[in-house]
Amino acid sequence: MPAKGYVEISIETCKGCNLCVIHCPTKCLALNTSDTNSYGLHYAYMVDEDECIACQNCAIMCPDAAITVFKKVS
Amino acid sequence: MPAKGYVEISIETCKGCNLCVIHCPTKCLALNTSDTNSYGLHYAYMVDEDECIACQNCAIMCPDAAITVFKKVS
Amino acid sequence: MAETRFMKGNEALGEAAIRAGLQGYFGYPITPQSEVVEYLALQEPNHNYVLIQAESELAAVNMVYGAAAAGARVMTTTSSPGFSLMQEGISYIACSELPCVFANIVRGGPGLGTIQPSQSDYFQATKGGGHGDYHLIVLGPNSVQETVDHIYLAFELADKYRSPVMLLSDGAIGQMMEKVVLPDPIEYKPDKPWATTGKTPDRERNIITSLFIQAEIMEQRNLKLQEKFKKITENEVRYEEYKLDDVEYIIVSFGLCSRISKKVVDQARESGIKMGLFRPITLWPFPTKPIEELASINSVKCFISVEMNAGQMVEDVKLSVNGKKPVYFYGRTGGIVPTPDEIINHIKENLL
Amino acid sequence: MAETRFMKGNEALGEAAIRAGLQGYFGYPITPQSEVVEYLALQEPNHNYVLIQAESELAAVNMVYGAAAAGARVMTTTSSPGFSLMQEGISYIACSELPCVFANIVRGGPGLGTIQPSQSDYFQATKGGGHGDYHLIVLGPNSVQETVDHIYLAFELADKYRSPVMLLSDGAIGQMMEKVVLPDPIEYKPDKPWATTGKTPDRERNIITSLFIQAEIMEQRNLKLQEKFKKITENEVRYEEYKLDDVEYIIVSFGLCSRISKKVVDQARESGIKMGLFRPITLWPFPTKPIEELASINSVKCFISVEMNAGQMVEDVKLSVNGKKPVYFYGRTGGIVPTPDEIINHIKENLL
Amino acid sequence: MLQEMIFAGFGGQGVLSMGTLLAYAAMKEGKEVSWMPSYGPEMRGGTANCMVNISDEPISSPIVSEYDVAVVLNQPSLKKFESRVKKDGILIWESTHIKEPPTRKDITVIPLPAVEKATNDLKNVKVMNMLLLGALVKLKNTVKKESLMIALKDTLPRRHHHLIPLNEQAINLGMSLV
Amino acid sequence: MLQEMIFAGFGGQGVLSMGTLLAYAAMKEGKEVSWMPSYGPEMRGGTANCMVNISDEPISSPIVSEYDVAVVLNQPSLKKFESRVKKDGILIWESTHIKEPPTRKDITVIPLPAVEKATNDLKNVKVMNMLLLGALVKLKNTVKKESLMIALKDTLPRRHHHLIPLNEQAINLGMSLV
Amino acid sequence: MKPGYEQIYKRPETLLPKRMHYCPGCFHSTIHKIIMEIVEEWDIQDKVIGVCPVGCSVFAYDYLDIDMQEAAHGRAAAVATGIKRMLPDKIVFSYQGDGDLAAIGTAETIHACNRGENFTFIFINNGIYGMTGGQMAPTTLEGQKTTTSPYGREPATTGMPIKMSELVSQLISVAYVERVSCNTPANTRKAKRAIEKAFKIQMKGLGTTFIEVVSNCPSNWKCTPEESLEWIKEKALPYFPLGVFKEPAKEEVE
Amino acid sequence: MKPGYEQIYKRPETLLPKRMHYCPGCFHSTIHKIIMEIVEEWDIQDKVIGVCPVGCSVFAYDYLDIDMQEAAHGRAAAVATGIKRMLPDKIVFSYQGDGDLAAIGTAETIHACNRGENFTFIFINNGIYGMTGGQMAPTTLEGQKTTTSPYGREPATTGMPIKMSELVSQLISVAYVERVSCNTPANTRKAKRAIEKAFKIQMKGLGTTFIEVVSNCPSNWKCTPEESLEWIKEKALPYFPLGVFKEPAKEEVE
Ligand SMILES: Cc1ncc(C[n+]2csc(CCOP(=O)(O)OP(=O)(O)O)c2C)c(N)n1
Ligand SMILES: Cc1ncc(C[n+]2csc(CCOP(=O)(O)OP(=O)(O)O)c2C)c(N)n1
Ligand code: SF4
Ligand code: SF4
Ligand code: SF4
Ligand code: SF4
Ligand code: SF4
Ligand code: SF4
Ligand SMILES: [Mg+2]
Ligand SMILES: [Mg+2]
Repeated sequence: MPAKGYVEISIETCKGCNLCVIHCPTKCLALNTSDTNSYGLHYAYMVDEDECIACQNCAIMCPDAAITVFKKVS
Repeated sequence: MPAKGYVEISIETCKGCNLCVIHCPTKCLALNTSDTNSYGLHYAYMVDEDECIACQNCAIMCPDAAITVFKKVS
Repeated sequence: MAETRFMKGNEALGEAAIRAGLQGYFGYPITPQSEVVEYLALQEPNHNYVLIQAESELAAVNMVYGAAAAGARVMTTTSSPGFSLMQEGISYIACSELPCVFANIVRGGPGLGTIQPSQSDYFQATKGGGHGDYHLIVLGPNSVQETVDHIYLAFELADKYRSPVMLLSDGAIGQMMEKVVLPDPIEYKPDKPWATTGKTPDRERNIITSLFIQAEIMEQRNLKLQEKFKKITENEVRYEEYKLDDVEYIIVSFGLCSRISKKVVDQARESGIKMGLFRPITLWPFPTKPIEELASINSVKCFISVEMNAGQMVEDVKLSVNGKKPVYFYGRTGGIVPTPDEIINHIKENLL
Repeated sequence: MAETRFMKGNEALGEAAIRAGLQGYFGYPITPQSEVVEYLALQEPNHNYVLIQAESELAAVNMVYGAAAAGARVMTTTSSPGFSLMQEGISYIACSELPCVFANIVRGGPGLGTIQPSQSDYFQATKGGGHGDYHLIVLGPNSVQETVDHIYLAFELADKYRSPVMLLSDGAIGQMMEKVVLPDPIEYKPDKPWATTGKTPDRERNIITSLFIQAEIMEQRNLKLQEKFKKITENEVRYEEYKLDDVEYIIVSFGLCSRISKKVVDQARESGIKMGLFRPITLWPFPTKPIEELASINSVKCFISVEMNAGQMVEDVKLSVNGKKPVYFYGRTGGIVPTPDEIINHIKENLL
Repeated sequence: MLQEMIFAGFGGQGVLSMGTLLAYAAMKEGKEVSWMPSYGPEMRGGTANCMVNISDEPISSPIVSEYDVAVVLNQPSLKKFESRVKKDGILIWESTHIKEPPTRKDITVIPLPAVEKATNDLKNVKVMNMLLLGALVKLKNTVKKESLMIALKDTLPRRHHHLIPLNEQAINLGMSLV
Repeated sequence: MLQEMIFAGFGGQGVLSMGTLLAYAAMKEGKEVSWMPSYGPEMRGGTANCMVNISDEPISSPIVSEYDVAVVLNQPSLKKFESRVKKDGILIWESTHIKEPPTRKDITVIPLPAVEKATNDLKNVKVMNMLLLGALVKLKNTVKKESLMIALKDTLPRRHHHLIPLNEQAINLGMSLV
Repeated sequence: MKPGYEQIYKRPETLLPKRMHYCPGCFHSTIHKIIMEIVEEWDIQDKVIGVCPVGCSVFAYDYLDIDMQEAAHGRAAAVATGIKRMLPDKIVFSYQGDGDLAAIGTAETIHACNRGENFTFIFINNGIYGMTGGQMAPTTLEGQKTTTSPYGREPATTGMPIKMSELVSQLISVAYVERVSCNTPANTRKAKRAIEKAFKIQMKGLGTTFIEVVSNCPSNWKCTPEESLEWIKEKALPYFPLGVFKEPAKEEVE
Repeated sequence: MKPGYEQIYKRPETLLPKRMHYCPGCFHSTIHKIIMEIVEEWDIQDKVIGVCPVGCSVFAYDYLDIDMQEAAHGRAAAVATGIKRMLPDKIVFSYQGDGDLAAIGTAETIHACNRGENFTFIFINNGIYGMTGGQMAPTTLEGQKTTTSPYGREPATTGMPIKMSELVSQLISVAYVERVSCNTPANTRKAKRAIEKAFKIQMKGLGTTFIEVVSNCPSNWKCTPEESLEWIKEKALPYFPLGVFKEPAKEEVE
């Protein structure tokens, strides 16, 4: 079953603050600890594409507006 | 019967504000409307020497500390 | 319409500002300036300006900063201690290049000092009392009439150069009544595309700032300012010459003091002394060149800067004369206005 | 005991003040000065001074005013915009003749500007940023070491003349680390019979004020101040001369800039140009006479004032030279520190 | 010709308006004028004064320390300004209230019981300042009486215009007394 | 001889302490030194740098715009400072993280995988700055290694003194790699 | 003195035998007198240091026979802070008008209070700028006419009168706040007791003490002193109620 | 966009596509974003004028695509007053840190509020001077370590943290005061609603609107963004409780 939603995170805008990660109710986000953006920061990405419920928590918490949220059209 | 008290008012210190006059419970003070001190002000004086009860109201109200109050030794 | 009245300097200042299209006044009472805000408070119902009695001069100058950025024709007035409190704000305004008008109705300092007239804020006004390299255009009226004329001029120059302009007046000019011809009111229509009036789709956002965190960019802003100052220096120097033909002794004097010096000149001329008066009207830009030229005239023996302070403008006179002739100073401080007699006696005893 | 350390200018300033007997410090954070208050906060438990992080520079300078009146050895430090906010208070302190020490760790202005080092507050410091006729004694350290030495000197001069004394330093000197020898701590015992410490039966009450409402009396206060300024001018001028024998080109430069100019001189000398450096150490009183004497030397061709501003001290150089020789200016603004190369190139291209 | 004058008394005695009227009248006659009040908290002390200069030429300083004419309405002002009247100048003083008369011999001293006259003859002590002004104008010919009347009309608020006749009477009375 | 150097990288990479150590060591050797950090809110951006000047003569300016040596620890710093290395100067760059290498040919360019080496060989990435410092000292002979050790002891807070051996190892390793 | 009588009230000697420059009936004089009565009665002339504001009371030091300093307009609280921190054993007070304390000096007032600076504010609230000739103060009443509110204070553009006692009572480190007046003998007695209490609390080091005096300005209110008392009673006190807004527990003070 | 999905949350376009200089996790960014969401959703770019303080958000104008002015430290309220009085039909806000609004700018804050200046304060209370590197602010918590309170804030000498929302609520002409935070998604939503409400009240001309955001400063608190949320919850909010302190009657707003 396709996920209810998904998010896009701008790698260069992300500062790796982790606030999205800790506020995702379905734990589908994580910081990429093995890579950095050009500012030397570990950016966030979707670790689990299937669990997103498009709740927007991550985007609302993202200080830097790095996250776009998409929701399945019902 | 000698009065319970009396007051002395420094003519040059007095500014004729009338605050002592209106607060004397026995109405024994007045401004001297026919004379002024060297600042051109009508100073206060005792109009009725017999009524003073040494309550100090006049002195307490006198902003300029122009009034000394004396009380009969009992 | 132009109109003749018998008015206090401070009230005339207020009236002139109204006629020159004042849209916002922000000030705080202080002797000997308070009549400006009082007059404006009284006239407020008949006009469209906004008047705020601010909680302090600090607030007032920053309200001016905001209102000027919003594109309005705005002013504040104060006297010496209050003007000191405005220095940070003035530095911001100068750097942000905002047109507005200040008047300092000077009283004798330093500190709380006295409320009598003085010229002891000349340095502060002309060299920059605030931090950083900047200048205000500084006008030095010497009468109620000139107060009025300078207010018009000040608003005009402020807009022309996007620069704060100030009147360096004093307590006597502010407090005294004289005859004054009030010019016609101006229908003021701001034309300030840079103002923060709300970003419309047809333009980029407007930003008013004095912050340029990178030194290289800050230097660019400074160079731009210096360029402007140069232009102002080239175009806006104003001064008055009085009996300078065949002159030997030149008094340099501004503001109230210049009126007294005029009398000194008259008296000196009567007793055969070839004296004349040079009066800077713009204190910044200072009339350096005209003085330099006077200094090059052979017959000229010396300059005497007469001021109501301990010797401030005399430095600008010296810088202009540049060693070509001796430059002397006579002054009174603390709010004392010198008399023509004492000046002429001083000159006779010491300099002739 | 004297002690050698590798320290930041701002921290060394704080340490020097402690060793010089600091009793009260009142300040407000601002880059590039904040390390002074931070250092003092860190050291506070080990010493007896009072430290208040004030709500503003305005409050800070007025706390200094109060604490100095109470007879204590007190200081405040800030950077340019903060120093502008202190101008009213400084004018009060100068007029009330209270000993205390200020330091302005200058950044590039005007306005909020930049936080990089600058010398653009020279006019404000030396001509009087506040209202009225007054002067501060102004010291211009050019290294971390001299920052320390000048703090000692400042407190001493402040007491000697009952006058505020200031250090006009800059962001680079404040931020950089250098080797510094810290002098021995002083056991400071104030001897200030005029201080407001509570009226004891053996003396009249002490009043600290700058208010003299009658012009005649205010003039007396001014004359007293001017008398003092004269004495200071006679006794306290300090400067450094570098390679001035047989000199033709004299750079005048203070503070950080003087170090760069020294290198310029060395390079010039290497290429056979007879250049030397004159460094004012007291910016007020300005070393007018020594410069005047240099200007009278035949071989001297010109002066070049090199500053980190748009041209301020150059006026004092001109006033000293008084037309005897040409005076040129080279400067960078907005926080840019000129390089020796650019200076020497400028001189070679324009002045030789 | 320059006339340098001072008007001094207690606050409330109308010294500032005397000066204003005179200066305004002179201005109407085409003269150069300046009017300079004492200002600031010294007024708290209860005294007030204004300096009025009238001339055919532009006025140099509005503040002068010696006067051709001094009109003093109370003792402190007399004390303060008597010595500042120029030699051969005129000192007009209100003699109902001032108890210690001036002593200088090198000036013309004019006592005028303006308070008494205003109270008794005009039934209004307030116009005693106009009496003194009348006297001054008579003595010095500074302005024409008509100009003073114009000045009264122009400077008095409308609601006080009914007092103009009384003021005129006072001026006349003052003129008649010297 | 004057050496003008810059150390630049992200905040937290230890660039300021590299500079401090070096300057302190030089001071202990009797040299004239200055150390000048970048300061203010630009640090918010996450980069930090310090300029260190070491000389036998008094230092003129602590702020210079061209360097004999640049030690850069990240890409932005490389971008910013590569062009400012003097002709024939030295550019040492951390090559584990920096992906786009320098391109200049008129300077000596020294890549050093300090992060990798520190992580793998010393099991502590934090001392990678000491590795770079070791390399620099080896290449330029700015100070003796012993002086660096004294500097470490004098400037490290006591509670970190147990790390001195590790730091020494790192310095040694750095020296051995160039 | 007449025989058979004793003196029971006299001008304190610490109030110098000089005519004060204040207008007739002005409470500035009253408060000066009260403070000096305390200084005399407590014999603390050597302990008390005062700070004058800029305002009509700028010359207070001419009359009070104690060490005093004249502060810049609005900065008396900062000046008092400087003094008190240097001389913690002294009793320091700042004496300030409403323009001084509640307009230009607001930041210094609030922050001295917030830090709990251990001195006493004596705040003379007469709803006007007395010294400069009667301009509107932050405490000018709604509709009140002043030279800068010639048509009456208009809350829509100038706000409502600020209640400083209520405001500073909010600040935790403030120990004691009372609003008093001198419009009646009883209130004047209370005013004196309030200042005494403030000094006591200050000596205990309990925090900032703040006494607001609802005062008058017959000259600029353009009324007689008598009428000024009416105004206080009818207009001022309903808006600025008297009373204690904050005080330490009794045990702490005694 | 993947097929079958719609975009439901995106960066507002009025927030310029630039990397903000704020540290990772700093709420300054969050509040910028929220304000620009409102500007975009309400389509009021031409109506809104902002005033930046001196503080970390001094560069706000680099990111917000509206007309803006940079005020002197502490004077944003005065600047906003100047703008709003000249352009009464615009929506004006000042954006200020705790050093700016509650220390150096106290007088301007209190008096703009007291006059009921009709603009919106957005007050970012992070209990520290962020920009200058972590000095104590008036709102620093008791015992909190900063570079100028290296042993923890000591109430005996520095007082207790000042509660600005509570304080300005006392002022009659202030229309709306709410304290919010961005430490959870729910609170962040509330923060946005509060600013919306403030703008609405401002447009109605009902008086001063004041939104305090309990914010963070991971860099100077020396913790991770995540830990900063903990600190807010455990330490800051108990002292600075969230909620509405004052608001107009509902009918007035709608
Ligand atoms: C910086 C500065 N601004 C303004 C003034 C002018 N000034 C002197 S006293 C005063 C206000 C006086 O009012 P208040 O504080 O209420 O005292 P009051 O005279 O009513 O007792 C003002 C505005 C000044 N001296 N300094
Ligand atoms: C007059 C003046 N004083 C001091 C400063 C230095 N300064 C810049 S920002 C700031 C405080 C910043 O703290 P805050 O207002 O809380 O904002 P934050 O950075 O925490 O968001 C200070 C003291 C200045 N720029 N101007
Ligand atoms: S929208 Fe909700 S579920 Fe999806 S990633 Fe964001 S927080 Fe997680
Ligand atoms: S909240 Fe935003 S900035 Fe922070 S890690 Fe997530 S995407 Fe990156
Ligand atoms: S003491 Fe009492 S009774 Fe006697 S005069 Fe005074 S007020 Fe009147
Ligand atoms: S209260 Fe004092 S000043 Fe007033 S009239 Fe009575 S004695 Fe005179
Ligand atoms: S002006 Fe007002 S406050 Fe000042 S002394 Fe007179 S009555 Fe008192
Ligand atoms: S220093 Fe603090 S307030 Fe400033 S951007 Fe960084 S986290 Fe935010
Ligand atoms: Mg008042
Ligand atoms: Mg903050």
